[in-house]
Amino acid sequence: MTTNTPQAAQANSPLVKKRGLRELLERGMNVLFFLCGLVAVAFVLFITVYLIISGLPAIQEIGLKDFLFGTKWASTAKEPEFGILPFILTSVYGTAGAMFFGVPIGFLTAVFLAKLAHPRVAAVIRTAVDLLAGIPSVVYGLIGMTVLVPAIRVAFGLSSGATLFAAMIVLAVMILPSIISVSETALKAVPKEYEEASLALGATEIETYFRVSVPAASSGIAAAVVLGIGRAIGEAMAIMMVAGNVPNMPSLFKSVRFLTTAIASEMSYASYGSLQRNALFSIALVLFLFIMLINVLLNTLLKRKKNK
Amino acid sequence: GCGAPAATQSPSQSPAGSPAGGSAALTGKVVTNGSTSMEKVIGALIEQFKTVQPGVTVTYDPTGSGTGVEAAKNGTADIGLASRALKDAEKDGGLTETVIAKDGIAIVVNPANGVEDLTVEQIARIARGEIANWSEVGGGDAEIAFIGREAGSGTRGAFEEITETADVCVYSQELTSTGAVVTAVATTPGAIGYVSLSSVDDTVKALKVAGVAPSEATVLDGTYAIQRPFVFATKTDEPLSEAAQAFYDFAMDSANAELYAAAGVVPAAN
Amino acid sequence: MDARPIIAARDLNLWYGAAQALYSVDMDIPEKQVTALIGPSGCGKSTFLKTLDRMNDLVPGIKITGSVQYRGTEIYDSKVDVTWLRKQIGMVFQKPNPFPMSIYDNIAYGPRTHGVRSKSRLDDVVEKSLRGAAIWDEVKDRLKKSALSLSGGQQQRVCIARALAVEPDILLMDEATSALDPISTSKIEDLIADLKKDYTIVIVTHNMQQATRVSDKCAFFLLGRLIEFGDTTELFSVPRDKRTEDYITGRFG
Amino acid sequence: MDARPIIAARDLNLWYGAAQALYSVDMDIPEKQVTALIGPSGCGKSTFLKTLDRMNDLVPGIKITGSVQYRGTEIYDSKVDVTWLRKQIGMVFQKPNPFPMSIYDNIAYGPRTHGVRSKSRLDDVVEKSLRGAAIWDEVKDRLKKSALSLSGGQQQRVCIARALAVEPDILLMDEATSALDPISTSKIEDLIADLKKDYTIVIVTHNMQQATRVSDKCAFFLLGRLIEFGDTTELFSVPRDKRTEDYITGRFG
Amino acid sequence: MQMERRSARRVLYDRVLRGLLYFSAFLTCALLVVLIGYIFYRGLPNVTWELLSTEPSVLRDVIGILPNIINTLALIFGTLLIVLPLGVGAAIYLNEYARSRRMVEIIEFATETLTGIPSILFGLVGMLFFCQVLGWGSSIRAGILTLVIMILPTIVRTTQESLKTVPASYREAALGLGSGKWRMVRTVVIPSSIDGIVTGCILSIGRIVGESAALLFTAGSASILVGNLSDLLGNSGGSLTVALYMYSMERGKIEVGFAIAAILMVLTLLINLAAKWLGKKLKK
Ligand SMILES: Nc1ncnc2c1ncn2[C@@H]1O[C@H](COP(=O)(O)OP(=O)(O)OP(=O)(O)O)[C@@H](O)[C@H]1O
Ligand SMILES: Nc1ncnc2c1ncn2[C@@H]1O[C@H](COP(=O)(O)OP(=O)(O)OP(=O)(O)O)[C@@H](O)[C@H]1O
Ligand SMILES: [Mg+2]
Ligand SMILES: [Mg+2]
Ligand SMILES: O=P([O-])([O-])[O-]
Repeated sequence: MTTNTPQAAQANSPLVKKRGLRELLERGMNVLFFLCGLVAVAFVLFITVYLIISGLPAIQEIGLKDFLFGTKWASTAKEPEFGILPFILTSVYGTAGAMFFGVPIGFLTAVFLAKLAHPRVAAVIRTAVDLLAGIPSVVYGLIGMTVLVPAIRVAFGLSSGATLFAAMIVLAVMILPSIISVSETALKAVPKEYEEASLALGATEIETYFRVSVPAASSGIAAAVVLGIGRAIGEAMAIMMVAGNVPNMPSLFKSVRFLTTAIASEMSYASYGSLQRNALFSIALVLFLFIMLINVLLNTLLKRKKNK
Repeated sequence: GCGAPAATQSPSQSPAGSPAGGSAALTGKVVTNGSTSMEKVIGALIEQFKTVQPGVTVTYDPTGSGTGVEAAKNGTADIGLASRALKDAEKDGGLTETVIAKDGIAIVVNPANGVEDLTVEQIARIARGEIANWSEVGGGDAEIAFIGREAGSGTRGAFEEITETADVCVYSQELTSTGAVVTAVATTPGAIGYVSLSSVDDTVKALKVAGVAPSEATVLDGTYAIQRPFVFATKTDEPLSEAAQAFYDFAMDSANAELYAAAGVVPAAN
Repeated sequence: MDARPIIAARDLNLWYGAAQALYSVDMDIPEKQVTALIGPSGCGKSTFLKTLDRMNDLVPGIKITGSVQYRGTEIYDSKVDVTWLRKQIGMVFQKPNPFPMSIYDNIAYGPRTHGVRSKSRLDDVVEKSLRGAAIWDEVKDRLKKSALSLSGGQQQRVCIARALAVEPDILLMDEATSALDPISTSKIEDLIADLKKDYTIVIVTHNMQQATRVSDKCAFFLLGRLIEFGDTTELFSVPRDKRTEDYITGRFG
Repeated sequence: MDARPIIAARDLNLWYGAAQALYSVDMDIPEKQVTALIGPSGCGKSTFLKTLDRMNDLVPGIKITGSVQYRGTEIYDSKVDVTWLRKQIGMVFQKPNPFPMSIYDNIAYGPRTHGVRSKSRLDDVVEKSLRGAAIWDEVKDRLKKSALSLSGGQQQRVCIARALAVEPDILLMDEATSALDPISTSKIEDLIADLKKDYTIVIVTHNMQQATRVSDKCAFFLLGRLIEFGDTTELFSVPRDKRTEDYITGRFG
Repeated sequence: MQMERRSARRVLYDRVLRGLLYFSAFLTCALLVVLIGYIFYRGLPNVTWELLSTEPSVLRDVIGILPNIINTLALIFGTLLIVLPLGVGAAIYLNEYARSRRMVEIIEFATETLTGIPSILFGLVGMLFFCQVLGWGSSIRAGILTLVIMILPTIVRTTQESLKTVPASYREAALGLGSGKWRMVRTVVIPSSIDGIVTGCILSIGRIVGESAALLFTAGSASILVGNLSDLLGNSGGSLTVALYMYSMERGKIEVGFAIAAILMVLTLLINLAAKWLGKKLKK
């Protein structure tokens, strides 16, 4: 704000500031809140910097190529090998599998809730979905371990049911709530006019929902899927309880280890300063980069939706 | 044993002959940290110690042997707990090991399994994946699922060393804890796994090894082949705090042997 | 009046929940003419229009009694396939509502829905409909562009083209020009005059001038009742009902 | 005109970002009189009003040049304490906006802000202000009730009382009656007539009748410019400017 | 005249998709019902007063989760105590004070990023920094600080949302009376958005109760009763969820695991109901 009146000092005017204390308080609170705001930024920087600092040494020592594309992880062998390709692929496959099962069901449930369901039925299901989202991940792990894993062993005649497949199912269930609620929000935001137009052309309700409403909500639904991917790739404890944890190259009915579980399962045992431990930090760094990538994707999707 | 040295002397000499807890009431805090296999032993020790030294709080954090040793080294724990002998590098790094007990590593199978007895060689071949079906060792026709612990586990280290299968084991699952192995074996008919003897319960069946059933006595006299030490790791050139020393002495006191027995392991002190 | 009405409503009553919105409406809509519905806001024009292609079916708690016949068939008969009815009776809405797709896909939506798959037939239909809606020249070079990129008036004509593409018999338009600028409005009025050669058209309008300009027949609604219905010129020059007169001379509404 | 204006604006220009909203406004507001600001929507009345107590400070990207003096002090001087200024110059808004607290707390809010803590003094201020705003009798039995439970007209008088409670010198009212029913409006007009004994009052109004009824001076704004300013009776009977005449006779706006 | 019928193909399309919609919704619900039913079926019989009210003992061979309940409470209170002022403060900055659009964008980007980071990474960084660099070892205070980082975005977001619903006219009125900004925020803005802040707290409690990976590495997993607050904060202590993991994985006590799971389900249910109820109140 500018003022172009170079007034003489109005020392005696009652308007001239005299409440130093109050002014100070105002300034102080402003700074205080600003600092609160900065804290979030500081946290992100802190985590990023920390992960990079602790993740880089092992990568340097092992070599980026051997680290990322090595197919064997034997961290405590006499001649240790630190290839994390199995973990990367497992995370990718596991997430893809979770999407394969979770997205159709989540998406269809969302369409049902947003369009077809009686409001009261929808409210009940929505409560159920929220509850599903609130269940701690170890509870999913517990049930996976005691029910799903034996069931898979029997159903597929395996020697052990702790497999990539089991992890996919658990992840699929865990991402279901986010997919449902984000897609439902997107579907509900579709203007009613689109649907009216379609119905007036002689399309049935179902045709209208799938040919008009869903395409119109597509970026929101895509955001739901990306969010699900983020969730799935970051989950650790639940899949640690069902995936068997062997650092195999992934295969549907083999025991596998994810990026997250690789960190979680060896961290306690790796001795300090050892290459093994540092390599675990490097895995964390890789995971972090994955997540950042997904976040950027998610943000662009959500922004695009807003701009529409 | 697996070449573990006998119990070394406590780094700072305790007053000769004074029974643990017999001295004046202490106050303070003792932090222990490490092996998950030692949970029962340490739990028992801590509980009993509380009754003789109520002023001292002893905490135990089951983070795994590696972390425990590290915690002792950098001082975040008074006593590090390892279910394996310390490595030379660790000793050179300023740590002293004290074996407090010996633990058998039980080879466990599903109770439904007809096999009762395996030789070390058979176990090793199963671990290496050379034997893949129970019928090859006298059981029914079922695929073998070999379930073990994750890299870095004291239990795994000892098992692979004794069976000479280091780096060549073909696992069907690598679980992060003793309990998980027990559960997996209990719920998988074709499974075989190894766990601390102290953790064996009636949901699984412990096999004889070369005709010897695992028990306190067979571990003690060495006839049960697969066993490893439970170790306290302490700083070599820094004395323990008074409270920690009291706990240390208490753990080493042969008068407390029955605590170890209750936890299913063999005290080193006798 | 004409020999045979294409739509005949008899003793039509309609309730939204407990509130009655139409009271015993009788109306014969003649074929290939433009019928205008006028009346003050909330009098039930839109409601009546929607009963003609059963768009009201979607409203929860609605109740309808009486009869509406389309070419002699009772449309509220449970045997009637609504999608078929709506194909016969197209609708254009107040706010232009093209789908968020390309212009081409907008027009092709209806034919595709009704089973047309062949690319060449779709191409034909799209061109014919856009020409019919007098917008072909303006959009022919950007059929693959999003329909949302067009101006309001263009969007509305695309919506009309979209309605034409399913080859309806009747076209209902609910204040189809009220959201548009005067130039777009006059284009659409011209279009209506043109379309009535092939289609029966029913429009709702707030604009008395528009009603006189484009319609052959005119119906005046008040508080859910059909007050007067007849030739537009007659209704505006010698209204039979006092209320009609008051309304068209701007004394209320 | 009166001897000494309580507020004097000189060559006041104001920009919202790039758009200029006030152009070189000069105005002297006389003490203990009612000054009305009139003009078509968007002409800058509210903007001008807000410059008087620096409520515009909150708008991002605003730029102000020129001078506004309150009792001889330049209010845009950086040394001026805005909170003190706003205590001197109270403001009542178009929509009644009592805080979601009790009536008592609403009135006591200002005094408390300015350091009054004593219960008995607060009680006095509350009663005095509510009496001043001619609403004491209606609310005296439910001072602890939420102010939101009152009717719109009552809420607006509570807002006026709240403004009075800090003992301002000037009262600014931006269309303070436009959200109210006629009865509430006339109550507040009476109140204004009453208040001008003790306060200088500036009102913005769309209602020409109201301006003639309550104001002594009247200012006509158009497109950000002050077109005419003078005695209300004069301005309405013999407007000097053609545009003023057009506006007050309802020829535009 | 003849009314045509829809083609068989369209009828099929309609039926199949409609069927899929109902099936999916049914599956989602069935999943929940079966999950909850199974947990209660296996867990509730094992929830005993003894379990809830004792400390575990190897010598007496009993298992109790009282320490874990206390640890969970300590984690909840400790975290909220720190994160509430921070988060509410940040939201107030974003909504009331921030003048630079750029700064707002940066902070919002940061909170969004924090939302997306998996908890195991929080656990890792928390362990590295609080437990090792600061030398606290596994301790509840390390867990609390890690949770603070994790929960911050939740509080910021919910608070911001409810600040946005506070009418601008309240702010104008307060400022018009000569109130300073801070006084306006304190007396008018915060009280009007208290519902949102409380909702944020409830959501956070849900998150804390359900967290495992981040806590396992930072707060540890011990289950002992301690005498005073500083021991409580300074010692390793497992929350209920961590205890669930430890009992079912480390110790193979599946029954205890299910008992805790049943307790957690009840808690989750209550938390959800509370959040819903408040959410409704907020809308009014
Ligand atoms: N979906 C609905 N549910 C309940 N009442 C409705 C609904 N749609 C319309 N109404 C009511 O029915 C009456 C007639 O409404 P209608 O929309 O048909 O009026 P209209 O003549 O088209 O008015 P306008 O000129 O404003 O479009 C009105 O009182 C309206 O409030
Ligand atoms: N915060 C703002 N940011 C940008 N432009 C604004 C802002 N407030 C007002 N304007 C613009 O400044 C001009 C004057 O607005 P102002 O509100 O002062 O008009 P007014 O005379 O009070 O109108 P009304 O009678 O409708 O209240 C208008 O063109 C308006 O769009
Ligand atoms: Mg209408
Ligand atoms: Mg205004
Ligand atoms: O947990 P461990 O005892 O096997 O290290």
